[in-house]
Amino acid sequence: MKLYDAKRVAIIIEAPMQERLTDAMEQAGVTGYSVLPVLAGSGKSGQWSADDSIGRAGGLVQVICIVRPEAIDQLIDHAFPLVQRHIGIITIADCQVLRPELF
Amino acid sequence: MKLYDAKRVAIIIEAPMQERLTDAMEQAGVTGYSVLPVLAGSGKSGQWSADDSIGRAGGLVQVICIVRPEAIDQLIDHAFPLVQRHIGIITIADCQVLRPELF
Amino acid sequence: MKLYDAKRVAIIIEAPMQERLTDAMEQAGVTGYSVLPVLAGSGKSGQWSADDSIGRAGGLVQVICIVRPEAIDQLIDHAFPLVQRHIGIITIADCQVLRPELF
Amino acid sequence: MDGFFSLAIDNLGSPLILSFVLGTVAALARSDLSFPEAAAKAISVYLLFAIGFKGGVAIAPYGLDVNLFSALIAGVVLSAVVPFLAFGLLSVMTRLDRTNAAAVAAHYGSISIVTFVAGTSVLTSQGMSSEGYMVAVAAAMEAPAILSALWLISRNGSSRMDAGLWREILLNGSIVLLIGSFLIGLVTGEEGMREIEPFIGAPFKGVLCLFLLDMGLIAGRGIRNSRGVLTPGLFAFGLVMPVIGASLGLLAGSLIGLSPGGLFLLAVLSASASYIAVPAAMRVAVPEADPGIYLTLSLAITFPFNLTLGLPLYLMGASAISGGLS
Amino acid sequence: MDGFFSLAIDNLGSPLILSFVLGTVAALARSDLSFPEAAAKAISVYLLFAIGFKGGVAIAPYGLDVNLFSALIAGVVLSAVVPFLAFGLLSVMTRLDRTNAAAVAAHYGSISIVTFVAGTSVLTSQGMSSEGYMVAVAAAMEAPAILSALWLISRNGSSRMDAGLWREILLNGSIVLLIGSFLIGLVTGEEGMREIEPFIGAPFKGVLCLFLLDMGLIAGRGIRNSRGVLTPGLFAFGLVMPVIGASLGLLAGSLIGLSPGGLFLLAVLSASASYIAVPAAMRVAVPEADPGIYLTLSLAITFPFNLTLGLPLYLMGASAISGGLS
Amino acid sequence: MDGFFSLAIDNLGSPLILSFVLGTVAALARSDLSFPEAAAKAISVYLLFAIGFKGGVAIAPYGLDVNLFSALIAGVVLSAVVPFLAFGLLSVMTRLDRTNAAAVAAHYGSISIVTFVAGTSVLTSQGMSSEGYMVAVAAAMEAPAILSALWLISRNGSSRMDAGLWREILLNGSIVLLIGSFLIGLVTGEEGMREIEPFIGAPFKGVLCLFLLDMGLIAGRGIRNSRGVLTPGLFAFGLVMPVIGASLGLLAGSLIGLSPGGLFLLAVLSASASYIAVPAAMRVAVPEADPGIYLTLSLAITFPFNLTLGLPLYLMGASAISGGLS
Ligand SMILES: Nc1ncnc2c1ncn2[C@@H]1O[C@H](COP(=O)(O)O)[C@@H](O)[C@H]1O
Ligand SMILES: Nc1ncnc2c1ncn2[C@@H]1O[C@H](COP(=O)(O)O)[C@@H](O)[C@H]1O
Ligand SMILES: Nc1ncnc2c1ncn2[C@@H]1O[C@H](COP(=O)(O)O)[C@@H](O)[C@H]1O
Ligand code: NA
Ligand code: NA
Ligand code: NA
Repeated sequence: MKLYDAKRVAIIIEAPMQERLTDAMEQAGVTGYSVLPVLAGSGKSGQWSADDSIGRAGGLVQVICIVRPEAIDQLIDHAFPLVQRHIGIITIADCQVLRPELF
Repeated sequence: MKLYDAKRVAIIIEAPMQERLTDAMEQAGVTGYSVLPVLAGSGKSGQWSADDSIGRAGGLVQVICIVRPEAIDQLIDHAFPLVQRHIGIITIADCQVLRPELF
Repeated sequence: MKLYDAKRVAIIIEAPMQERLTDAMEQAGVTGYSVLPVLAGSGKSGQWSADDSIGRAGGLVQVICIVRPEAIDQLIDHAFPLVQRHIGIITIADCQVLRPELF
Repeated sequence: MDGFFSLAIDNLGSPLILSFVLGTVAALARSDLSFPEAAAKAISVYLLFAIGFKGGVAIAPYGLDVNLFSALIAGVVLSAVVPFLAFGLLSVMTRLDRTNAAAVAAHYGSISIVTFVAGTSVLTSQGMSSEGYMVAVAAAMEAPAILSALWLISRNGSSRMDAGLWREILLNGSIVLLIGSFLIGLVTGEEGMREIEPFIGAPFKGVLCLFLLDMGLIAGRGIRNSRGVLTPGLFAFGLVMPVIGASLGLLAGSLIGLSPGGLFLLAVLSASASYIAVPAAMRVAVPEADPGIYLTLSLAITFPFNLTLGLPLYLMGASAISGGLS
Repeated sequence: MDGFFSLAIDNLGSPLILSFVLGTVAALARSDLSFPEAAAKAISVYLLFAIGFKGGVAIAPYGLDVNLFSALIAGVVLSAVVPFLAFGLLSVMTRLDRTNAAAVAAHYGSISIVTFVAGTSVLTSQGMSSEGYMVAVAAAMEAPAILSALWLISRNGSSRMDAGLWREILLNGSIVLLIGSFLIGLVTGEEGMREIEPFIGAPFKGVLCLFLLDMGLIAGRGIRNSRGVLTPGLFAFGLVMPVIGASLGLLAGSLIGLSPGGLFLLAVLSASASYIAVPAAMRVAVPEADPGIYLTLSLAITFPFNLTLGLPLYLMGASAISGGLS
Repeated sequence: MDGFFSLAIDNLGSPLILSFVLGTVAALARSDLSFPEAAAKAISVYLLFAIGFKGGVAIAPYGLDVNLFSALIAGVVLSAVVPFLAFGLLSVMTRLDRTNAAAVAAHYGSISIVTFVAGTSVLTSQGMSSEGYMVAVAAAMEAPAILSALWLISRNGSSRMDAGLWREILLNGSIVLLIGSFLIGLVTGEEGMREIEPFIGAPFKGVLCLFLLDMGLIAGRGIRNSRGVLTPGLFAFGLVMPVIGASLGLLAGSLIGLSPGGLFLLAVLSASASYIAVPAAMRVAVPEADPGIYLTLSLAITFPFNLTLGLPLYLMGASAISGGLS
């Protein structure tokens, strides 16, 4: 079956920023994304865990988004200003998809 | 340490389809997979969130499966007919593993 | 915007081993990682699901870690002895990041 | 109509409905108030267990009798027939295609157990009793509507059914829990009730408040996301269909001679629309139907309508019919 | 001081505080004892709903009167003013930069609802009553402090505010839930209370024990992770600031003529520091502030202090003032 | 044996056991009924807290005395010795290799707190009392078995132990919670009990029903997945071993002069097999052992056996011995 190239963008960000990020992504023309939970983590600002917090203020989420390769620049341009001041760990990886018409 | 090539297949699908998908994967000879929760998302059919639904009917899961490169065709052949009519976002990416005997 | 090469390491391991693994990763000089929940899975030792277990003994987690390419060997050297006897499915994939100073 | 207004005001002024309204308003105002999915799931297990158990205890002194079976048959028939009516109505009132119309129709044949629970709680407030086996009728009404809808889609519904789907529909968690706890109540009777009453009895209404708060949040978000989905025709259908369903329920119930309370509950079941079991089945069997349509109608239109205005209306109807019959 | 010691020992020997201590000790000893986040979230919805509802029921016979409004204004002023005091104190006692100091200050102007709930439970134990509308005051005190802190950071706080943030702050889940359930209690009154008392009344204290156990776990982990974050100056601030806040609360409360119980609760609110609403707002508006500092101070220092020693101290204060006034 | 049958029927007909059976049947029938993991975790915290607290309150009037210590020692010895017996039995009855046999053995030396809780509830139904400190004994029996098993594996078990594992085993969440709430109960006594009884007392049995429903689901899924794992020898071991354990418990208990109720509970503890603490420790220290074997045996065979037939059997035994002794 024929495979098509695409990009998988994963952004780890503070939970209270989730909606702002996905709004920005929609403005960048992204047609779809999924949000995954993050349980715990560690970084320059120390350790945290979902069980340590009341409310989601302390937590992170991971937003995942499959896009066509040519859409990546626009996505970054829209998302970057927003994540820059925040945790906002953006990774971009190559992947392949079966149904390019979905993206 | 020597690294071996492998493929990482990630399939986002409706929760009620999970068992059918993993059954199909097992028929395709896949030896292992893991299921990850998805909290929320957006796509052509609008937004959804796990907190918006009672029961899992509305939700999605992500099935992840590391396979040897040569197993990928068979996996797709078995999984595709099943996901085709559903949300079924399949991505395939290159990765490397340490213990090829596990897959 | 300029993108920098990095590696995305994902390790699936038994939940009771999580802290030992992240300790080992910190000793390997890793500056950050995130822990994601795993809901269910299947492998040589059969099927399992988070809903099937009381306590986390039966469950798995996925530890994700973005590192600079040159840090990968040290990370593996520290993490491998620990995961070797356990489930410890390690995958390494190429990715790109925007802010290399974070890693 | 005097009775209706006083009943409606009673109902609207109860902590249950006000909690639901609070949730709806919070969601419409885009507050970040939320209730964790796991807790809502746990509470729904609690509610089903409690309602099933109490039903069983209520008929424990009498045992299973023929009335139970006639009520079960009435329920199954209602569940199977209502989708055809709903489908017809949809083709008149809206422009849904065949598949979406059938998927929506399935939801209206099947039931919403929370609406049923709210109904029992209205009965209690009014000091009325009902047949304990109505919970078994509720369980029996979950599935038949799905088969009717699949038949409507392909005139050969079985082509969309695999063995797994049959099992999922018939052994659906809420069916199993309702029937199971009903049987436990039947077996352990008053003695069992005494042991667990402080958990499933006294706090029940308060727990239901929290659950309805969450349902309000979900309904409110549904309303917010309904722009572009809800045409006036669909909206009207979501209000008219439950009244038709309730009328059929009253008819069927009076044919088999239910008590006023039982009559009311059958009307409530028939009026209510599923948002758990049927959506899951549709996801599997009819993935091309748009969940945005059927979930919005069922959760954001019909559920709130039934909860607020429907319940007093159907109670009026049941009283009128029973009065007329007696 | 005799009164203080007996009150403090009463308080420290209650199951509530001992549950908190158990959690703290378990976390400090690095036990893997944990309480699921979803359950803690659900319990906090329960607590807010219960406390709001009871407040509403308590004033249902009297309705909303002018005293409510003077209390609301007192609360808003306290919330807005305390951050300036806290900011000044921090610049004297610590070396925090402007941004971090303002972020910390916001937390102390705002409130901790669990501390408030524990305060009401101390009142009940002492057989004292309080103004039912204090829950509305609690809700009103959540947000103003945030604006003060943003102003401190940029002298033009609005540059950090977008429309979304305004809505998030004002329609924050706990504000909406408190006010909403307060109104429900007000509308349904004693009759509503009777229906759901077995859920929100009798078991309340026990549920609070479990919640405080979890809070203890969180505080204990916070203390463990505070190495390197907590300077002696910060630590001292975390103990001094709540006492200052409480004093202001007592002052404001006696100016508007609250009852001894109400006086105590206003002191508790003013003494307590936020760890839900304000951290979330800071994450969005002041991401460069270090959550390690403000969460540690609020959760691991001030919350335990208030819970154990603060409550009896503030109650003493409130009684003394009321005695003096009467 | 007449006594046994009437006890067994009493037990099997209680809502607790029937809820467990419902869960098991639902899982075997592959219903999608499920109970969220977070809710089950929260309920287990509730159960441990309640049972520990009640134990503490029960002995508050007397304080800690020498009987507590002899009971603790009996418990520790049982926990440490039973694994050797289990290991011997496994090498006779099955073909498990040394590692897997030792891992299984560890589970049988340690305890299942839910079985213990169900035991206390049987006692209450029979109007019998027991030593309040039995919960402390339960906590003391969690860990020793693990050390015995590690010694069996390597004759030098310490090679598998790191500092972290020691801490994890000894400060395991359920140990800390049981002991902690036991101490809270001891300190606050009847007065504390009055405050939180409506939460941890009256609704306890109902909550336990829901928990056992979930345990039934888990056990049922375990049975379903046991094809290929469970040889007849293993299956037989899972039924015989608890009876042997209970006998040892009765022996030890009568040596130290426990009351009939205490005797019964010690037998229950000794008969029960761990499925939380020990599996977690095995995952870390003996990863090469197959969780499929030890979890299936413990959860899907021994737990249901103890719950349904074991409890009445051990109660018979305890009564017989006490009768004989008195
Ligand atoms: N290199 C990394 N890989 C994966 N997650 C990371 C990484 N660095 C940071 N994180 C996540 O981002 C959070 C905040 O990071 P920091 O701002 O560095 O404290 C951490 O607690 C982790 O959850
Ligand atoms: N490009 C994408 N990247 C990641 N997830 C997606 C994407 N498109 C859709 N999804 C997920 O799939 C769900 C259904 O998509 P759709 O069928 O397009 O409405 C969405 O709600 C998302 O959770
Ligand atoms: N190829 C794979 N891809 C993804 N996850 C896997 C794979 N193999 C095993 N796993 C996960 O690791 C767990 C244990 O695997 P095993 O040790 O093979 O039984 C499984 O239950 C899965 O959750
Ligand atoms: Na219906
Ligand atoms: Na304050
Ligand atoms: Na044992």
